Amino acid sequence: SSPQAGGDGPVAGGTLIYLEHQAYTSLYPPSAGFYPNGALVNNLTARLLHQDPETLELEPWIATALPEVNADATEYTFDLRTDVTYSDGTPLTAENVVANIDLFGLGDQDRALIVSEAINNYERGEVVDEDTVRFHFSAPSPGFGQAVSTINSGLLADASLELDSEGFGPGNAAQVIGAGPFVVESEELGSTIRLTAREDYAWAPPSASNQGRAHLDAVDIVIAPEDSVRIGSLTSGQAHIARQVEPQHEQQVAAAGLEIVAAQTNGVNNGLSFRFDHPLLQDIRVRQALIAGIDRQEVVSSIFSDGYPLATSSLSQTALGYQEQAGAYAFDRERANALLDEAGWEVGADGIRTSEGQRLHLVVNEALPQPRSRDVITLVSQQLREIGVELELFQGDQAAQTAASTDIDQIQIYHSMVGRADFDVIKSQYSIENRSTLLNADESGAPIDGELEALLQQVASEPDTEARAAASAAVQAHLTEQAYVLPFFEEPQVYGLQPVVHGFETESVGRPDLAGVWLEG
Amino acid sequence: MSATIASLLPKRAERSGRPNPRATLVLAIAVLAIALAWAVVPWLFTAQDPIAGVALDALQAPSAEHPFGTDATGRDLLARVIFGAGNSLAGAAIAVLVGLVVGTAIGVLAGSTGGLVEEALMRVVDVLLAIPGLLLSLSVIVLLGFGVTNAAIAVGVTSIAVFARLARSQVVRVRRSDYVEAAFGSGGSFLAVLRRHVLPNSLGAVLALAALQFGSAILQISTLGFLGYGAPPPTPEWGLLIAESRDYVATAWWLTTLPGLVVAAVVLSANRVAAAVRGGTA
Amino acid sequence: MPYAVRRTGQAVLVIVATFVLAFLLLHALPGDAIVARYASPELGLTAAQLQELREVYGADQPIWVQLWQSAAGFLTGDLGTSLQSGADVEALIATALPSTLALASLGFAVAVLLAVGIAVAATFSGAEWLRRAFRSLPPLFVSIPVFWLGIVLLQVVSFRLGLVPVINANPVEALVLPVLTIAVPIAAPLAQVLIRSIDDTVAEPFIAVARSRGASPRWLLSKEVARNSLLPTLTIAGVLFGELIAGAVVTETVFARTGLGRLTQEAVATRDIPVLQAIVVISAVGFVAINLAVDLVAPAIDPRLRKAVHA
Amino acid sequence: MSALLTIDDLAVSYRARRERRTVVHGVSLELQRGEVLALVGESGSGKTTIGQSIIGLLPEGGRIERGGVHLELAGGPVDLTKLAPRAMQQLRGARVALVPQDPGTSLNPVQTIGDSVAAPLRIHRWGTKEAIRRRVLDLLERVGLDDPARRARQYPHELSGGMRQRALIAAAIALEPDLIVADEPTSALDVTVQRRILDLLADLRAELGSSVLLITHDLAVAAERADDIAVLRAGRLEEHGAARTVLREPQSDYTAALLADAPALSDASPRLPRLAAQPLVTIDALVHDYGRRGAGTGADAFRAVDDVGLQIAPGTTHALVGESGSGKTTIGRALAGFHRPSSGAIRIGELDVLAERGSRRLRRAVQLVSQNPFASLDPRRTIGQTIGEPLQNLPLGDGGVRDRRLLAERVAAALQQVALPAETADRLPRELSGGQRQRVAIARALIIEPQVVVLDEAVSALDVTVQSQILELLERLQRELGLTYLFITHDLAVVRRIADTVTVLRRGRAVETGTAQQVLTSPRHEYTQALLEAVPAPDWLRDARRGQEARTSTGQLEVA
Ligand SMILES: Nc1ncnc2c1ncn2[C@@H]1O[C@H](COP(=O)(O)OP(=O)(O)OP(=O)(O)O)[C@@H](O)[C@H]1O
Ligand SMILES: Nc1ncnc2c1ncn2[C@@H]1O[C@H](COP(=O)(O)OP(=O)(O)OP(=O)(O)O)[C@@H](O)[C@H]1O
Ligand SMILES: [Mg+2]
Ligand SMILES: [Mg+2]
Repeated sequence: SSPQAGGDGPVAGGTLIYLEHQAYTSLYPPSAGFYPNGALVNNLTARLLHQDPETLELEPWIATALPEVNADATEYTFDLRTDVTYSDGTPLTAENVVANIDLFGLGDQDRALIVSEAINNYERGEVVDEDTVRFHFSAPSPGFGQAVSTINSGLLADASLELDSEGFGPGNAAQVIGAGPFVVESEELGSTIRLTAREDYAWAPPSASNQGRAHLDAVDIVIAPEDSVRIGSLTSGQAHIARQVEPQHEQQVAAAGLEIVAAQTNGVNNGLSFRFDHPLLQDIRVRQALIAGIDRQEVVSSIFSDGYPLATSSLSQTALGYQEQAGAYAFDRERANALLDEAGWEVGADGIRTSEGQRLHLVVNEALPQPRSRDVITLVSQQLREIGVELELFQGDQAAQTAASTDIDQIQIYHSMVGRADFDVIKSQYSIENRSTLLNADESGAPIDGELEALLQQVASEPDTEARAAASAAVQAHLTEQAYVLPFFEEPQVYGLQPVVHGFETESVGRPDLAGVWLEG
Repeated sequence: MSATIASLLPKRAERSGRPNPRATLVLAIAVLAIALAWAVVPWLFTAQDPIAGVALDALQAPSAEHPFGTDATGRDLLARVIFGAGNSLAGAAIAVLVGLVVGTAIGVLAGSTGGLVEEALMRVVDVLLAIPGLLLSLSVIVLLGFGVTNAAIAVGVTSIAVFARLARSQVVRVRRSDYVEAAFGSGGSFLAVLRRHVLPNSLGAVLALAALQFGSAILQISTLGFLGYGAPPPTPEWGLLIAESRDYVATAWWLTTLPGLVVAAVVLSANRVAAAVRGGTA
Repeated sequence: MPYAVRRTGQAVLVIVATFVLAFLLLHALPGDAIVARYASPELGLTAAQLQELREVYGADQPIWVQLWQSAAGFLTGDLGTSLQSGADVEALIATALPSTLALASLGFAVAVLLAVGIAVAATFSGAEWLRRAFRSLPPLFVSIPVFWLGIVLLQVVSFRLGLVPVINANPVEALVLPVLTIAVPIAAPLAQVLIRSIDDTVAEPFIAVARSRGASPRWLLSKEVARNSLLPTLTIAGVLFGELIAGAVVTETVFARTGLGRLTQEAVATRDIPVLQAIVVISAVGFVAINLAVDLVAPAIDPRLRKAVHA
Repeated sequence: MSALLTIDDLAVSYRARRERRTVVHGVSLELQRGEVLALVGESGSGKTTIGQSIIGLLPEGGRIERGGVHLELAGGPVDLTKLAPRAMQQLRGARVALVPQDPGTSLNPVQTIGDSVAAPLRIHRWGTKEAIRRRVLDLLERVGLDDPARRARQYPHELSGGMRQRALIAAAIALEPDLIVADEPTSALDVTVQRRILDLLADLRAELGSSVLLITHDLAVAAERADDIAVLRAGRLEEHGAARTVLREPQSDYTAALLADAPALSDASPRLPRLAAQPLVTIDALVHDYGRRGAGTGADAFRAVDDVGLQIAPGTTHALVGESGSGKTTIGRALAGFHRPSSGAIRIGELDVLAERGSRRLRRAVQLVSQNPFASLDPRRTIGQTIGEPLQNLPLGDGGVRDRRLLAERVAAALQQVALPAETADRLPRELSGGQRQRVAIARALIIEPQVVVLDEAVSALDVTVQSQILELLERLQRELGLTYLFITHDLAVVRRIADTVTVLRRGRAVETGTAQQVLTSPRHEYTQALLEAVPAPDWLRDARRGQEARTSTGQLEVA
């Protein structure tokens, strides 16, 4: 996805200035889902496997080959490279790998370290010999191969594994020691982190264009939360790369002669989850009406750009397990009105429908990390008003939004997305064990829609790929059939690049890979 | 410096073309009146919908059809400014009222009772001053919940201390005056003197401050909007209009500039009126 | 001496009261840092796990116990750990404070220069229209939102004209625009008070007397007016300290600077109470100290106050 | 030889609201070298304006319409009104100097006395730093300040009014100017201090050969000190001539009336004491300490009134005289029940004032009228509201009035009593003149029909003519209503006119008490004598008074 390298090939040296939207919050790999965390972890750590961002195929990295997996996918055996060292000089050993995956798979409550959402059914790790490790699972865990390729499984030196939640927090970045192409040199709390290339890095994944040390000498990751500042600095040449170029700025960036890279995130699409257990949403006709009453085309074309394709399923087209849901989200205002009429919702004096004294009033969160969530909701609420539904945007800062997000009385419609290039991603989004955006659990913690939960578990535990794809398709069909979700678009990670930047790539969910980047001139 | 023989030197010749100071006051009152009219009967001033936009018309520069241009979702900006007057002025009014009522009550109580009560109250005021205003208002919003009214109250809370201080100093000044002494001397009770003399003569400066605070309240509310604690969209609100459209400073100048000018005009007018109030009561 | 002692006692009392009030206020806020940090559905933790985390952080103890522990911590110089990032609050403050101090003190200095410039021009410049123009500057400055000023300055000065970089700027360059941004809203009220107190001073009989001795405007300004107008200005300068912090929040956000302001905003957004508590106490100490200093310095400027101090 | 200063058809106007108002209408004056010209006239007649025109310091909005101010300098006469600002600046302080009215506000409060005195020297680059320092000490010594080195280091607030005025004079004469404009140089000072300041000015004038334009509202001062007198009325010159001629044979009726109203110039003898009955007011061993709380004696404790006793017969006027700070107000306020003295007893008839403090009975027995008529009226309330207020405060059964119509009637009656037109009731204090305001204050005190009225410097702020009217009013009311007055004043001339009995206070102690006649004509205490001596009066008047004294002392002998 990088421009042609002017013939001369990569140039070594230089300091890249990379603008980030927010400061990182933790470098504990299972927390790397947060983009600013992930951008760092991805460049600081190596993983057992590597996933090709284009094909989503796995390939060896620290492991010498793809793992041996037993038939029901409850045992994974990896053969490890023996030439890898961490940046503090300690060797990457089998014991160390087991210690890593044990921590990520089991978490550590005492140190406030969570379990990685990528690893399911983990039981234990085993050092088979000095360059072989094996992992055992209590139930099939077919996603584990992909899991150890993600940033959530970035391998850390023994010293770093001792850290507690605080130790992974801001201010301590230099203590987080990986075996990736970059090392943290210095950190200015909340404003800048300087990464330097690791001179002896020589274990890049086979498909990487740059097999040796990173071309760049250093990377300055500078926090610039204000959009206009980030874009202004980028277009005025004060920085080389800016993450999160919002659609409204794309034109400005392009007009300044810069390149825009929209990296697909290969996961669950940006969209709405209807929390069907709420009294107002229990009737499927209401949910269907909401879907029919929203003109996604208008949302996408007026607020977003070409980099944001209209969603055709709850999963992105490039996600594993994608199954098109043709015609599921058609805009048809008449049908929407008819459905609501049928469900007994009558239009009141102020244009909002009521039934048995209840107003059809729903609250949706603001997806703070997602692009232009406010504008999307504003437009959608305008559209829904046309069919007599009142949609309110939940007011609150990050903490308030987070606190309300799991409370069905406060938020009935949840706006979100999740990126992960594995079949499991759909489970991450909807399972009651994970993000549970539909809030499909009753008070006792049992699933309300048992069928959905069972299908999700199947995705995560069906040992063979085809069966997983089928299970994923079944989930998507079920979501469509029950009118649980309305996906808007396939959300990319959008970067703006100065023309002098070459070789910029992202990993499978859009985190930057800086090892191959070089600066012209 | 030889040319700057200014106000301190005698004026031998009357300088002509001196604008009448009343003219600016009239202008200021006119601006406030228009803003008030927008707040009360916005539909008389625009036929456009402030909430619903035509998505295809997004980000149009000012034109005959859209004198202030359109915003990112194709809404007419002028309509949003006009309809926003209601929210903004009401917000500012609430903010000022909170500060005025609570602050003045504290200040008058402290100033008129004196002694231990005064000491205690003024220390409370010091504490209020010692907590940074923005932090205080953010906490109040989080505490009360988000929304236009709560943001306004939060801004008002931060001005309580200032009002209290001013009210107290005014009351103390008036209390020392000969006419208050004379009123006591003619048999007036504490409350009667407070009502007849102390309050009317103290509140002039306080009201001037209120007019001044009115302008700054609009700005503070907009700062809260900037930090993400303002009115919920799609509510048109001036501060929010500026705050939300800051991403377009480089590409669509009108989005921040025109509402900004409206706010500046209103704030300036409020200041001018405040000066007149002060002048009239000093 | 008793005056200074009493005044200092009051100051300490205010700080203690601020500490307690802030503590209670912050703990009354809905949503705690544990929720803010760990309850996000993205992390998928169960309610039981959250409860355990609460216990780990001591967030489940009665508020009085927490207040006591926090107060004891403050007294021993231990400000606790940030619930959001897990970093030591002392460390957070230690990195944030110098940058904010530089911004605030420079901003204040520039504001004073600006204010003095405006006030002098508004009272002493030649043409009446010029004086009027300068007189209308403070209300104009007051009506500009700080964040807007910052963004426009950035767009014009840095992005369009390319005069000063904001990203990877050297420490001096990095301060130019933020200082200007924070100075303008502080300069406005300062200038207003200064103009007023110059006006008041100029109306005093002793100015007419000085003029009757043949004093030139420059003499009047430097020898007669300046010191007399200083005190009211100094007094509100103390009050403006709070503005400085609000200005820092906005300025640091716009210019992507580290500092107490940014820290404040992030801590509020994540209900990071230990951090907020520390910020409140630091700014209360700052506020109280500045006002105490103003009170103690005032007699040096105005000899009439000396008696009161020693009395 | 031509005059040093010639004012020729001077007209000055001020900008008021929309139009310009001329306040000096073509005044022509002459001042000879080395002489004193007194400019007299009532408040607002344009005295200050003329003085400001001379030194070129009209306030903003003021403008010279026509005429000239010619000053005879070494190089010939210059018209000060036509001079370039720079040139004028150079003249000010050097050739023309000002001695201002109020020494309290005329010195920069944050500058040392030394710096203030040095200012003209520094401005006009008189000499080296050291030379200036020595010159300042010299000047301070010359104006009679003790320990000049210490005084030079002190700040204005550390000096008394008289000392400050001396410092201001030192600054004015620093460059030995040809002309000194002294605008009411002593009106803010006590008589004894006034005398010393005027003496100083006279000495310096003689020494330096400067001319003095003495602006004053006090005819007696003019009479005593001036060679020539110019009488001003509403911006026009009424009379201009040698002092003796103007005073003895006034050409205009206005001057004659002014002379008649000036108590200081009247040679009428003090009132004869009226028959002493049982006293109505008895003050006994009154002590008042300020700054002392509870038992402990604070460092700032200060005895303002020290064992003062006096008695006032019903229907008479007792004058309390003494210099500033002697405790007059403190006693008056104690009598009116405004504060509790440290010890002593005060009775009004059967009423124990100290026990009744704050009660309605006391309010109905005694009322206070204070010095500043403007400050004692609420600027936001109409005259009617102000006068009616005491009636609203009283309980209904006890003289209180709530009915609006009735209230209006009572207010109208009260206004009539103090000779104000009924429509005054709807006006605000700022719409009245000083004399009218003082009448309002008196009406408010009288409306609840008190027995005793404490008048604290009730006429001190007023012009002689107005003062005379108010005094007349007070006398009439006393006759009609049988009021008893405690009349506080620092002006012995007023005492001469109105008092039956007098107490002279000095530093909180009553140094002398007795009938007005006795105290004023044959004072026993030397302080009283000094006080009397200090009252300005031309020599011929002093002679006339001496005659009186002789007569009364023989009269007393007859009684005894
Ligand atoms: N700055 C001014 N602007 C407008 N009118 C003024 C100003 N100063 C004085 N006047 C008016 O000019 C007239 C003369 O005032 P001036 O001060 O010369 O009187 P005066 O004789 O000195 O009175 P006083 O004895 O009270 O000092 C008065 O009517 C006064 O109201
Ligand atoms: N509230 C007070 N606290 C302390 N000292 C006071 C107070 N009021 C008056 N004094 C002092 O008491 C003394 C007598 O004051 P008082 O006002 O009675 O004098 P006065 O004779 O009325 O003087 P004047 O002629 O200046 O009005 C003065 O030295 C004064 O400084
Ligand atoms: Mg005068
Ligand atoms: Mg007195």
